[in-house]
Amino acid sequence: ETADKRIALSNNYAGNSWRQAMLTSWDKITKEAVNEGTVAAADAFTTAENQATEQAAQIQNLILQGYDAIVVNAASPTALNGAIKEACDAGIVVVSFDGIVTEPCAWRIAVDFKAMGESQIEYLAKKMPEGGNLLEIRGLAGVSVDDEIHAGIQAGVEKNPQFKIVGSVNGDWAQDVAQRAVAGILPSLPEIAAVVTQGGDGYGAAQAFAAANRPMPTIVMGNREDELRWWKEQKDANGYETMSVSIAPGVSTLAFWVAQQILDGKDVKKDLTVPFLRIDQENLEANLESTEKGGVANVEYSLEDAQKVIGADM
Amino acid sequence: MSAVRNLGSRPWIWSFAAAAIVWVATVWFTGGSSAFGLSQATLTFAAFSIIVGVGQMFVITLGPGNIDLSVPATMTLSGTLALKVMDVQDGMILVGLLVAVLVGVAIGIGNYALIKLLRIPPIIATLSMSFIVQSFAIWTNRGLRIKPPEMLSSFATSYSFGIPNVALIALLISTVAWVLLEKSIYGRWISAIGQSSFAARMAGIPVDGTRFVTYVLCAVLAALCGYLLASFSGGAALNMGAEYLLMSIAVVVIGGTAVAGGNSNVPGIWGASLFMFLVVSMLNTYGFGAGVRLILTGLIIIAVILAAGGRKAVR
Amino acid sequence: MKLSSGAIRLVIPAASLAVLLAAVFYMQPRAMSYTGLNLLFNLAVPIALATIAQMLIMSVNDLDLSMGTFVSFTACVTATFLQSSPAIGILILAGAIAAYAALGVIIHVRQLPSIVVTLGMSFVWGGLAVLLLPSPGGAAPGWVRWIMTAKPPLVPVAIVASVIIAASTHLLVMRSSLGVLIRGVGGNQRSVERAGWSIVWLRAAAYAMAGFFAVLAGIALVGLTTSADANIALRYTLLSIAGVILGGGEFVGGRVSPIGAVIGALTLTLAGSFLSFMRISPDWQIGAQGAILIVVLALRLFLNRLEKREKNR
Amino acid sequence: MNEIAHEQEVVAARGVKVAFGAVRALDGADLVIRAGECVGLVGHNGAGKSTIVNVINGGLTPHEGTISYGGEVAQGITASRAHGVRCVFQELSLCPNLTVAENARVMHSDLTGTGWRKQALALVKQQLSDIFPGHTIDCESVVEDLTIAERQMVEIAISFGAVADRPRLVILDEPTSSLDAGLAGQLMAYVRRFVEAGGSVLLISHILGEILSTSNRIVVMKDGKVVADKPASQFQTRSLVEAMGSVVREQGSDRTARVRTGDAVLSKQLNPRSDSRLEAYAGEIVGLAGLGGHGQTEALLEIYLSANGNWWPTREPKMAFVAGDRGLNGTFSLWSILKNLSVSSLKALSSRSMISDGREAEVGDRWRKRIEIRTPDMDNPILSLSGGNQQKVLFARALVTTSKIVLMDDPMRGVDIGTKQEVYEILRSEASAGRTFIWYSTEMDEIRLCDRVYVFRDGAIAAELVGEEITEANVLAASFAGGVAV
Ligand SMILES: Nc1ncnc2c1ncn2[C@@H]1O[C@H](COP(=O)(O)OP(=O)(O)OP(=O)(O)O)[C@@H](O)[C@H]1O
Ligand SMILES: Nc1ncnc2c1ncn2[C@@H]1O[C@H](COP(=O)(O)OP(=O)(O)OP(=O)(O)O)[C@@H](O)[C@H]1O
Ligand SMILES: O[C@@H]1[C@@H](O)[C@H](O)OC[C@H]1O
Ligand SMILES: [Mg+2]
Ligand SMILES: [Mg+2]
Repeated sequence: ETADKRIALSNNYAGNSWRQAMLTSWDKITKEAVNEGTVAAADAFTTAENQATEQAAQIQNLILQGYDAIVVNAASPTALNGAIKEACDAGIVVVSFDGIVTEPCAWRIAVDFKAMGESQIEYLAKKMPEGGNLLEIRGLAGVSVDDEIHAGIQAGVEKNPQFKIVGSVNGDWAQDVAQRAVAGILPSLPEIAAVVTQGGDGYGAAQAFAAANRPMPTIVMGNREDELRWWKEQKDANGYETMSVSIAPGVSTLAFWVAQQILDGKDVKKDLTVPFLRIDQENLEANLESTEKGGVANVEYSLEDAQKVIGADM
Repeated sequence: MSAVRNLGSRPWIWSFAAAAIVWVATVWFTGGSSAFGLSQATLTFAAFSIIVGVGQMFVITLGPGNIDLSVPATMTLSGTLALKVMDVQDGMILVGLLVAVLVGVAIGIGNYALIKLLRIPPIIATLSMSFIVQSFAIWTNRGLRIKPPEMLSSFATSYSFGIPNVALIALLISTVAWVLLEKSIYGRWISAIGQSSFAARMAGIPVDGTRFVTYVLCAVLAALCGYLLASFSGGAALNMGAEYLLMSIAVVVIGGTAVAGGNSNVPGIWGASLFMFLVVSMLNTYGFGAGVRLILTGLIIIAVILAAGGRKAVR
Repeated sequence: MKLSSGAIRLVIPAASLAVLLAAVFYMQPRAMSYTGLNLLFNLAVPIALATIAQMLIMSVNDLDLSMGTFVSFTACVTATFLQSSPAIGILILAGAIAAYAALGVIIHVRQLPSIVVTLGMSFVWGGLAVLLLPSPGGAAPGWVRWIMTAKPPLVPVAIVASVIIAASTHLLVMRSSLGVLIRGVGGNQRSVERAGWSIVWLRAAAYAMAGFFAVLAGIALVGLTTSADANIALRYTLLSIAGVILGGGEFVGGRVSPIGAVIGALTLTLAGSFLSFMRISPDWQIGAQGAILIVVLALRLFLNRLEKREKNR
Repeated sequence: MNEIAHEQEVVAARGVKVAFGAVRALDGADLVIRAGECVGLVGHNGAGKSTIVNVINGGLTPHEGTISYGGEVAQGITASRAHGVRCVFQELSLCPNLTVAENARVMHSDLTGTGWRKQALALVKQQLSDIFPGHTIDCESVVEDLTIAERQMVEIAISFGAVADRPRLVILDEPTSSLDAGLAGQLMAYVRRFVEAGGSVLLISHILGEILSTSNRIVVMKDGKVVADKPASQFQTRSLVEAMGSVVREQGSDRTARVRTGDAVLSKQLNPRSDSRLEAYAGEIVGLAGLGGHGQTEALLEIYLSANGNWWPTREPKMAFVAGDRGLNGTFSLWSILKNLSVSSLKALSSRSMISDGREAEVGDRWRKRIEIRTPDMDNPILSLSGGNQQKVLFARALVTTSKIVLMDDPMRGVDIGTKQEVYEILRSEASAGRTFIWYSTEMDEIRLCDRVYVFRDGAIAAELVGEEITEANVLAASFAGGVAV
């Protein structure tokens, strides 16, 4: 029984559409849960700057405020460990997702980012067996998600030596930054067969290619609505083919239910994996339909969905 | 005598020289084939740094301690609000522009009110302001990317006579800024205030009024840049201004405007903006990682300031 | 009784800290405990150290815009070299302090604006940090972790550390000869020069001491977080400036107060907690940080008025 | 010079020349101070007194001439301090942010060891009660909390104080300018005791009474040279004033008594405590006289700032200001001569807020000829001009405007005789055309050019002199508080 339990969301960043979608999903699902009396409260807290120190302080405040569980999207997989440990010591359930933490006392809802990177190359290998030149757009330097996706892409390229990464830039998971960086390196690149990305950067890359009047390569997308819509337009116009992959922002709601289940006394494994959300040529239209204008393709979890994930992993 | 005069205008030469060197180094890597494409891309993206840089330059010219850290948040809010108001309709383009300008005016007024009425140092006043503006941007649209009107976005991304339209706008703004600085009374006034605000006051210059107008001008240019950038990149993002905080300051400083105030330099901002884009492209082209890129950027800033020298002691 | 201006300068920071603390206790009574106080304040310890470093730079009328990246860099060194091969780690950190002293010399000799030089250095330190830790990681040396998680009797370590920092830097900056001379440079450089002292040497000393405290900040931070990343302390630049101002320091004139600076750092940390206790809607949480910065700094205006009135009596 | 004289010499400056740009601050001055004497140094404002102090103190290297301490030629602050020279500067030189004891630490490098604070405190306390018995200064307070007089007392006490070596020579540059008569008397008594005990003092003051009563020997400086050096007993107040005063040239004749017309163009109560008003009528040249630093500059600033808004540009500025302190509030050092000249009248030189290059250049040319700015090109940097010529530009800046009132803050510092005559000529013609000038000057010659003069003392108007009443004697008499009967 968790009717008197209070759950907090500690979030380190709210500055892009993915994060806003994540907060919206949280808000929507937890409000229902509170109204139905499943839990007593589910408050969201976001730090002003994307900083581990600020988030650590925030978590310590949440401990003081007596929350029973804290759901964390962490600024750093390791730098919050001190604060997370304090929370565990105070008897608080800590569930991390997306930006997960390494502290053993916490639960982790992880996306296999490495596999996500590798899947891009696998898709490309099937689509263009003869291989070709790749441009890699990376995320924010110094952050672990960037490192993992990159590692996956590298592993994929090693397995498929017909592909060669001829250029790499940091797009910071933002369309405009990616556009700027790609436009700068593009003139000095040879013919590009495909662009591998991390999400939030595909549309910017497409614009840079269009502006430079270069043949449009296969750009792997990252589930943002503008990316999907651009893909749809190209598909209708000239049969453009690609795939899109990213973590669904609604994973915050899964984390919420996991926390609730743990509080409810359920035995839950410390490491859960959620599948990333992949969109292909066939289900593009369906996904575009269900994606909010300007938002991100999303999957929200109900209690039953969550129980399935927990069960499947047992 | 003319040698003495040239001394004052020399610093900006270096930013152009540096930009040229980096351009050659990048083009050379590809055996010359990238010359045209690289130049076009450089002009396009330098344009945005130029627009915010010009605004920041006006503020920095006001003398030590004057700086506007609210540039990124202003860009974000104006882009977000303008695209929301326009709502993809071509007919609303001018209304959107007006909204952007009003956002700039409001933030400029807010900044100077904090500086003047509450005596908060500009560096902290504008930072606090930027937090509030950022929250406002989140509250208005929750980060949803609204597309710009078709006409506006195709204007922002296309070329006239082979030159990117945004670069032409930057040129227009720089020309106006240059005329303001070199030919107008206002330009004389900010330069005088930057050299000594007390002497300016004693020469009959309305110091507060001039400073106020300058902070508003800087915010309006940032807002305009946000409007253009959002139209150019297919929508406003909550973090779209982030890059332009240090960028706006760096292009001013590297461009040869005196940090001690009083001496500003429009051409230098062009040189420095071209250079800042090219240096990243070059390091990307040569395959350097983020760490080396940062270190080189820092060393270059220090090298330029060392070469340009401090303000020489005057008799 | 007539209060000295130094005392008045401490009254408002101390009072605002007290008010804020009372409000927090009222909203959350369980903060009023050993663990509660430690949770509220332990992350203020590295901020206090960084604020002291910034204060030393400001005491000679300069400003350091690289404080945040420098602390990040030293945190990365602490989590890597200092942990795995202490000798090399100490060498690197000593080199970083020497680099600070050299900056002081260059800024003085070439008459450069400290703002631009340190802006450039912020890129350099940031780049070095990214090279050192391309992705988050490393580990706190055992002894650092031990110090930062110690459980002294009666008073939590966060309070003990704050008091030690305040007391020792008070001795260093307000009581020692060197501290007097450094503040003298900020107050009236010409008369210090006329009395036969070398200003270059004094500025170098101030910068070196700032570097030393910034290094301590990095080490303390890693002790709390257990690991580091290249962006870990970026916000310390502005926090440290705000902390000095909040603690009654001024941008020019050598008017600084180490005790005030520590109180300022504690206040800023507490202000953040205060906001999260207030349950502001997520949309406005960022804006509220700006608002509280404005409110607290606007107190300065009030403080100055009060001080002037006190003087004109 | 014989051996014995050398032994007795504490400091000797011989044939010293110092120039600041075009200003010859010291022009071959000799000054010898021997053990056990108090030398009084007097001279008009700008005579070079403070400059020779700086030379003796080691802070300034003379371009020509030698400095010796105890017969040994040496240079620099360290050398002079090593020979026991201490200095109380004209402008206060304590660190305002430090406490009294901490300032003593800065001044005395031999105050070392862990107990320095106690030692410093004892030292200052002891010295303060020696010099100013009955004082109430709290030595643990910060200097900025003290009154001006208290700061002056502290600085004096610190300079006379000794840790290891007693000071051999203490230089006091206008030490009583902010002390009341009682404190000044205590200080003078102490100086006599100090000298009797074998120390030396160099005393600079505009208060001739204390110079005559305290010093053994009086040195008079004028225009960077020593013009008299005699035992104090050979001077009377009147002869001293005569020795100081500059040559009275035939003039004053061309000053025609002006007829006041209409209402005052300016009427301002300067000090809330006194009801005397400063008034000026169209076409008048009003002088502000008195000793330097007695509130004349402040009065001008107050008049100017209260008339000129800080937010809105004024179409027709009522007043223009000519700065005296060029570096602080006059020239814009990054600009050309032309821009410096035109900055106050840009409105008139522009159409639709755009400055017309042609009109600006034309005005520049006109004024270059009219006041003979010696430059080949008005576009040269202002700093390429000599000081005198820079000052002419500042003059022209005010005269170019259409302002009816021109405020002048002792603007002739460092201006040579020829130029001065030219400027006086322009002033007269502008005044007869109806402009009003309010002119603070430290030079008697200039004061005599005025139609009416307000003499300032302690920040307030002490006397108003009209027409023939404007004489050096009357001005001096009004300048010295309770002072010298002339
Ligand atoms: N640093 C400087 N730069 C330029 N000119 C200077 C400087 N210092 C002094 N002068 C000029 O040198 C001359 C002598 O100045 P000094 O200060 O020695 O006069 P003084 O006799 O002490 O006058 P007062 O009685 O007003 O103190 C003056 O004309 C002054 O303007
Ligand atoms: N820094 C400089 N750069 C270029 N030219 C200079 C510089 N300083 C002085 N000059 C030139 O040298 C000339 C002589 O300078 P100086 O200062 O001796 O003038 P001056 O004849 O004494 O003038 P005044 O009598 O008006 O003071 C000046 O007219 C000026 O044109
Ligand atoms: O947290 C990340 C989000 O901020 C980014 O935009 O997309 C990938 C996510 O993992
Ligand atoms: Mg001359
Ligand atoms: Mg003097």
